[in-house]
Amino acid sequence: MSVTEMFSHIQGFLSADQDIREDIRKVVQMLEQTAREILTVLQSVHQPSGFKEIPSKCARARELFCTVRTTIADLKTKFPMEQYYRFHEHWRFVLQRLVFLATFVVYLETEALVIREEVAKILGIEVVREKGFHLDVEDYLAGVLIMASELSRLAVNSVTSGDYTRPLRISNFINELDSGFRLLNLKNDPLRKRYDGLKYDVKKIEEVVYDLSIRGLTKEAETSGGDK
Amino acid sequence: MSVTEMFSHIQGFLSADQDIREDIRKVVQMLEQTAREILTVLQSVHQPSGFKEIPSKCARARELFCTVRTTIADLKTKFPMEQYYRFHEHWRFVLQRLVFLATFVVYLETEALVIREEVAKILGIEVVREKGFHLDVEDYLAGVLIMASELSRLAVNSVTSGDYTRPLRISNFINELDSGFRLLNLKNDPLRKRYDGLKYDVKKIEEVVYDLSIRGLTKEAETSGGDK
Amino acid sequence: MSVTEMFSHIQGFLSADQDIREDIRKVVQMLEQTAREILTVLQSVHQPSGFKEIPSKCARARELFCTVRTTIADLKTKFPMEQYYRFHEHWRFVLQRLVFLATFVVYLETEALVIREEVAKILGIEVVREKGFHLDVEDYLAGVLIMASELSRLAVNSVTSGDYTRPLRISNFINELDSGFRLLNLKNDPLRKRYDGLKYDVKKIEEVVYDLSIRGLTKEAETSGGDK
Amino acid sequence: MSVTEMFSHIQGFLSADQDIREDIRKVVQMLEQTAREILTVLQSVHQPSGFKEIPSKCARARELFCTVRTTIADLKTKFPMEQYYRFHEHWRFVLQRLVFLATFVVYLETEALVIREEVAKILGIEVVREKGFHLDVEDYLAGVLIMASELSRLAVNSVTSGDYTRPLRISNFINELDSGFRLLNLKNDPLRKRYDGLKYDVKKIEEVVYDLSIRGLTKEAETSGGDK
Amino acid sequence: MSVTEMFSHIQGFLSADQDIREDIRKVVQMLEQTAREILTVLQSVHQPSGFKEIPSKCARARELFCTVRTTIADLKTKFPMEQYYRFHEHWRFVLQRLVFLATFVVYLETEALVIREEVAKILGIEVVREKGFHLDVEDYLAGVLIMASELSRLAVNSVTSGDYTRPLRISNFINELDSGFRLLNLKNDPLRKRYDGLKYDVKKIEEVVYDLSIRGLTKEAETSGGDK
Amino acid sequence: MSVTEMFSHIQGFLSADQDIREDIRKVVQMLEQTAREILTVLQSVHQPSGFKEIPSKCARARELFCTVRTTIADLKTKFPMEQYYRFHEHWRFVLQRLVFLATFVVYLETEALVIREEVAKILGIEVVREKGFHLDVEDYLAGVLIMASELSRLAVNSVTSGDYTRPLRISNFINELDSGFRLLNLKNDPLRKRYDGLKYDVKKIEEVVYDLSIRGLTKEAETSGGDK
Amino acid sequence: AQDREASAQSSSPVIAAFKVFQQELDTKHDKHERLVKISRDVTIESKRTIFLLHRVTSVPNAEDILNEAELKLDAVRQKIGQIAEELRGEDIFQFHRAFTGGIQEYVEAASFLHYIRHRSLISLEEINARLVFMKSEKEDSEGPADTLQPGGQVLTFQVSPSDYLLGVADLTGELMRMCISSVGNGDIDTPFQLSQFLRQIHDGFSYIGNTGPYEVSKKLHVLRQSLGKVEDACYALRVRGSEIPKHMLADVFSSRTTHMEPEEGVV
Amino acid sequence: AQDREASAQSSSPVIAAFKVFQQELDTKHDKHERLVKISRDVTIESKRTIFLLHRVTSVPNAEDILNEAELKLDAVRQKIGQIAEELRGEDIFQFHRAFTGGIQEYVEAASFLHYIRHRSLISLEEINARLVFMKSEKEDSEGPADTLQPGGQVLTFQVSPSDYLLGVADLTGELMRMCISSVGNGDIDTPFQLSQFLRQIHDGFSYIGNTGPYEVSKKLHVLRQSLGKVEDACYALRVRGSEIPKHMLADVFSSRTTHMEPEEGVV
Ligand SMILES: [Mn+2]
Ligand SMILES: [Mn+2]
Repeated sequence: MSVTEMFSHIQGFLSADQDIREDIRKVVQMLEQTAREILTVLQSVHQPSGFKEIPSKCARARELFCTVRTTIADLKTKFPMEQYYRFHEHWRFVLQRLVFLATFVVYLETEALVIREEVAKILGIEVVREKGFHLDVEDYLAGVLIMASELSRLAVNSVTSGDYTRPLRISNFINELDSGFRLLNLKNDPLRKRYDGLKYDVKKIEEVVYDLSIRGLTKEAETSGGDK
Repeated sequence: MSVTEMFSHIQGFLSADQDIREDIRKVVQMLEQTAREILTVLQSVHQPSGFKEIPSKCARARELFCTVRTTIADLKTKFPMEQYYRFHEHWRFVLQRLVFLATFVVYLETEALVIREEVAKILGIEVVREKGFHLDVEDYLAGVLIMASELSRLAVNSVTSGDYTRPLRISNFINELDSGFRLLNLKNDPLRKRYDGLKYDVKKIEEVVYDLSIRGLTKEAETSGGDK
Repeated sequence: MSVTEMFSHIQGFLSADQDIREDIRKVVQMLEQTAREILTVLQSVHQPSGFKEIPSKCARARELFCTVRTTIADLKTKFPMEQYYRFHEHWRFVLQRLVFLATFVVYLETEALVIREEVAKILGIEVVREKGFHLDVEDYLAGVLIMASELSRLAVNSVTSGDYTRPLRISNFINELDSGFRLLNLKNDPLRKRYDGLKYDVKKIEEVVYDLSIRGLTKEAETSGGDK
Repeated sequence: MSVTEMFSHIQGFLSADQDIREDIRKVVQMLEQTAREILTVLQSVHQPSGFKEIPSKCARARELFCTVRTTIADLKTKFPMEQYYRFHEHWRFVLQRLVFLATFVVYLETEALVIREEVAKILGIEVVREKGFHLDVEDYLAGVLIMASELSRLAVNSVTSGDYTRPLRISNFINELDSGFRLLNLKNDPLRKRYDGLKYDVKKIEEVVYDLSIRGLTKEAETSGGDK
Repeated sequence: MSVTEMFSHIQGFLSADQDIREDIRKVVQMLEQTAREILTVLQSVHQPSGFKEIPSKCARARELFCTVRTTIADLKTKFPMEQYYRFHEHWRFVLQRLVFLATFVVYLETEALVIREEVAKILGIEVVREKGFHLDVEDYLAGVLIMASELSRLAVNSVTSGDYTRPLRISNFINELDSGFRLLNLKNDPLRKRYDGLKYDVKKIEEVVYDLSIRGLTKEAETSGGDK
Repeated sequence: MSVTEMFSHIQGFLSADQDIREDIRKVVQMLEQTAREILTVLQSVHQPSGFKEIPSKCARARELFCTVRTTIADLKTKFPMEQYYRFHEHWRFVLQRLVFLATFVVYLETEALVIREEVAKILGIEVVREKGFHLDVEDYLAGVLIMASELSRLAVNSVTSGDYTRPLRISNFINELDSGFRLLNLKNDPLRKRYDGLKYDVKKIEEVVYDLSIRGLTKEAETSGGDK
Repeated sequence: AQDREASAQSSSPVIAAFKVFQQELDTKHDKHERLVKISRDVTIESKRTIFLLHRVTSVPNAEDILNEAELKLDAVRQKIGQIAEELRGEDIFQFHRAFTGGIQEYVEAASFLHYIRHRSLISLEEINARLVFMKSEKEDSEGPADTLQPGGQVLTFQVSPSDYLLGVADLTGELMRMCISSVGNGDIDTPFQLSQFLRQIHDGFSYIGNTGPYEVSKKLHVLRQSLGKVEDACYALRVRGSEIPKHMLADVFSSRTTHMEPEEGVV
Repeated sequence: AQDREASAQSSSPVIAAFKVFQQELDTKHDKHERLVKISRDVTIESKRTIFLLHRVTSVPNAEDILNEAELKLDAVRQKIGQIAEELRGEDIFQFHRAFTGGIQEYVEAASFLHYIRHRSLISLEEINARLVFMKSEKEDSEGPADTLQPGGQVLTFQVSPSDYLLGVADLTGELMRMCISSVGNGDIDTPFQLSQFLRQIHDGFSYIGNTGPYEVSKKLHVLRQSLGKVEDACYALRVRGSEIPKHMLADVFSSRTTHMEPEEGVV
């Protein structure tokens, strides 16, 4: 085989790789579009009028997750599954956003942390790497941290909307999350950085609870009977 | 044609180009000067005493926009219009500043988002590219985002000045803007980056509204008869 | 017009722009591919055996320039011509490479500097800006400078291949080029930088001629009857 | 004159120049040392206990400025005065720090902006270039901007120390400064960049005032009788 | 004096400074133009036919130096002379080029190193700093080093032109220069770097002389009677 | 111990360190001065007339090495010996130059490679680290490589001076050196880079020998009896 | 021809000398590699200790965590002992670049633990006092070290002032994180304590200024940011606390804890 | 309060889930660290092999050196076997960053040896063919690999096309060094051969252009410089050779060798 032939041969590999990446990029763009739509649906919970509509908004989001599953199913066909990490960078960002949206929907529905298995199911993917397109621990955790930040905003806006019990529940939830994260030996830089942000969310929510406490608004909430 | 002749010929092209750029630079400097003056006029709204003077300040800014129109009219004469994008970099920065100032004036006057057509009219330029010196979509959006950031500052200073209703109105306005931007599929790097900043403005304003809510200052505002 | 309508409207503009850029990028990639093929064809002149094949290689390159013209013709259809400079960055790099290849082919064929008009014809584009997709002066000059650097390599390899007259002809040609460039008052940074490299090419070729002179090889060439 | 003589002669010039620079460097190091000591003295105003001690700390800083004047007097002897700009780079940095420290001391004493003439007097130097070692406008402005940033920190720490009136006074002062700077047509890059930072200081202090306002702490301060 | 007054006052200083710099830049551009013309005149000595024309080319260059003197005389009027080093950066580059051209002309005429006093006279400036616009030692040395590099090129091209004695004379001259520079204790970074380049020029010229020696071409030159 | 005390304590360490470095720098400057003088003495061997003077020049250099030894003895007193590598950077450069000069002197005297022990003795330092100020292997090798490059220049200039046997002896010497270096596993970047340069020296000298061979000048030398 | 090379290699003093150089260079390089690897381990384990220590703000049994951290650091010290072993008889600055990263991270971890225990800055001397290692006899025992254990030998490692400073500079980042967590956990004393302590360190570093090593000046900017965050946190506590009388403040925070307890079983 | 935390830790599903995450993350991190260390070893030993191979131009017994290099590379391949072992069942791209440096250096060394032996470019397939390892049984033998050795298990390592390209790009630097040495040793064929070969690789890389990975484009500049140096060397050989008839050229160079021999004993 001459040098020229060898380079043509290698060029074959490279072109194939580029084609795959091009295909992946297109599907990922569709995922991003859907993710943005889900976000727009869920953003309305921050509006004063938004709290009553939580169930309907969550239902709407759940519908959009069908589209997500279809698109991801399409994505899976674009590359050999054992090379997941070869192309990981392409969908890592949107996958974390989708984890955030999924965990946020479930939180709004049940006020509990949805486990990785459940998120994977919502996205139509696996948990165990060997089984196929899967949800990485890091990506799951990153998505959870984005949600934590969204919850700190929700705590603030709950008060604006006159719901004084929700911040306390959020506070407990976030504290538990924080304890969980403290167990981890994070070395991975971007996740570590995101986790550092969690402290600010904890702090922000704590401040909201404090503001309610000193005004006796937490007790008021208790006595007036929680809406949940 | 000898090589020497050819290069002499080429030198003609290069000189012409450099002369045009020199001319443009001078006019752009004048635009920057006027923009700075308008900004100084409008900055006073952040002062405690500034709210009553909004109408007069806006009127003064409107006058200065006459100068802007004259200067831009001058700018248009400096280069062939179909080469707008050849020299775009020279005025892009100041144009975005001027859009910010125009949208800010109109917001102060009407508390509404001024459309691109209207901004173009204030600046004495076109919207449709084919018609001449025009206002690019990206530049319009960039200016709007600068205004959003100024509004978050205004929300803060409104409270300091004892105006407790304005932050709520700003909050609604900014939320609407945010939804609008979420419709856009931004690729363009600098604009995308600016838009990412909008999130912080939204959050900041929500926190101001929260602070008013938890202290019952929003109701106070309502009962004391809203000025709007 | 509501904010939402306005932003939907704007999204139309942005999408159109992004589509154009996507289209341009694809065509530019094809141009790059062809340019690389032409380069591979012409690189063979540096091989010992390559000199005899110059005519056939040039002919082959000329054929590939047909493809270039077709592709550029396609490129022209992708955007409104008056927005040439809006999208200039996308094809500037490959256009300079193509200019280099065209000037190199013509040099190999005729040992003369091909003027801008002729290069434009080879590429199937205009010289006068107003007439459509054109060849910018700066891009033409940049391409010429890339060729100068290739010629200094050719002078070296000519000697290795036993051709002792070519370096002298190259030396004269390059000196003429250098004088031409000295007529220009270059401001433009990247072009200026490239031009500074020309000095080294001039020096390098002078040293080749020196090596031949001191060994009496230039005379030998003369007496043995120049091939030109 | 032989080449050797000529170069020996030149070595004389170069040695003289190097000796001057060496001398300057040594004196500048001493200035930096004193500047750091003044800074350490003044930093204590950020401590909770520091406010009562402002007068004594300022007095101590004033003493150290005697050392500064002596050292600068020494510096002046190290080079011919008309070559100020030849060696400017050596002391520019420390001079700006000293301006900052001087303006900060005076601000702590009188809560007013000290003019260039006065700063020059504190440092024992001139204002008018022709008169000798002087304080350049740019260096004065740079020092003032460093102080602005220190004041934003002071506003925050004042509140922590329970002083609720100081931030309002700082806010007014900083706003005045900002208006002043807006009058300037800054070209000079490093100064321009520093000035862009002022915006953040303004915003930061406004938020402190906001926090106090919304809690009615500004009024409290007023009624309890300001200490000023 | 109010803050506003103070800043208006300062703006005066800043504007004056910017105007001066603008004026200087324009004159410096003219100097660069003339320098480029002188260079073009002198470059012809590298051409085979160029040696006989040295006297006439030098005469032509001398004429152009009249223009240089006039332009520098103009430059001197643009700023107060004691601020030479404040604006030094603006003309440093072109001044070094001019020194190179002056020393090269004199070398071509006399084959000797022209001293700083003489260069200063050719440029119509001073040597002693106190007397006005002067020629800095560093700038003089930088110009001399540029010439050394030009001489190494000249040595090469002399051989090509069949002049076998010139390289020897150049070699002696360059060796003397090198010894001279070794007397200097260079600290100054850019000059030091340039000086490091001299080593390569020395070596290059030695190799030319070697090439002549080993072929017995130096003796030939001697016996055939030096042209000098 | 308070934090302040602790930092004062550490500052003590740092000041001491800086003082040491300052002292070292001064002595190193003296070493550099002497090294430059030795170089000037030895440079004369490249001159046509220089060969006969080799013995006297070497003697003169040897005298100057006395100064070197005295200065290094002084250097040793400036820091605790077991911290050699703490300050190594300060003298590394000059030490390598001195090794070069020492090996060059000995080469000129004996045409042999002087071993590290001997160089150390000439410089008045140790070979074994534990014994005190010593000569690092890397520094020794770096110095040797500088000499190799000087020898390639000497080979060229020998021919110019009509000495046709010296290049052959240099060639053998350099080849042996090269074989030695090939035994080393160099990882250390700067030394590796220098060693790569040796190949060019080998090549250069080989070319000289070649030039002599094809002209039968090596035999001539043999028969005419070497001058050594 | 083969014997030519062979003989050349054996007979030539140049070749003989270079064979010695080869050994010397390889030995040095190998040692450098080993030190780099140990240093990486020191870094990783120190980082894990720091992570563990951050849990101290959220759990009631702080002492358990401190003990666990102490154990982890003992293991790190064993690694540093290996470094000291490698450096025995060497000029430590010759290999400084190989292990400085690990040592800085150890200083960060050790000083963090020390701060949590004692609310003070560990001194360089205290750091170094823990880096004394016993070495059971091997080869020749060089000189009569005052041995506590017969046949043993004392080996020390000295952290350089620069490495100490760089470790302490990084510590400030961890202190900032701790401050923010404390606020989140309703601890109102720690933030004020931390802000005082951080300010002292900050003032210390600005006192040193640019007279220290270059890397220190580079870290000053991050230090200043950390201080800013801590000052902002204290400010926020004060501003919010201003809304009610001081004596009620503690109650509010402690009530939070009690308020939470019943729910915990549910989750 | 202590039991509160304790109970929370044990009962909470969140905490339980995070304990699983902790293990997963630590495992991954530890594996990454181990791979980094092996990769460093691969790099060092490959570099040493390259250094050894450069001696081939100066000694007569080239075959000895080639064999020694082959042995060294066998050791390197054992290390790569350890990498393969670590990657068994993993997605290798997950840890690619950890070992890419070592693999590139191995490709450089192996292709250098191959060029010296065969004067041709080793292919990616040939590289990979040598990276097949036998593993004596341990744990469960996953699937019936077609074993040559009963109870053994086949393990392969696949160099990626990018790593191959990057290694070959670096090879060009070594080829340039070899060319310059050859000239210095009076070898007139090797430089011309090398220049042809390097030109082919250069043309190959320019054919690939910017369609390859980013790092390749970055190395193109150095490659071009190396080619320039080799072309200059060939030019110099030709120019000098031009002064005498071609058939005499070889004599001149070979005479050099004979000329040297007598002196060698003396030195
Ligand atoms: Mn840390
Ligand atoms: Mn390599």
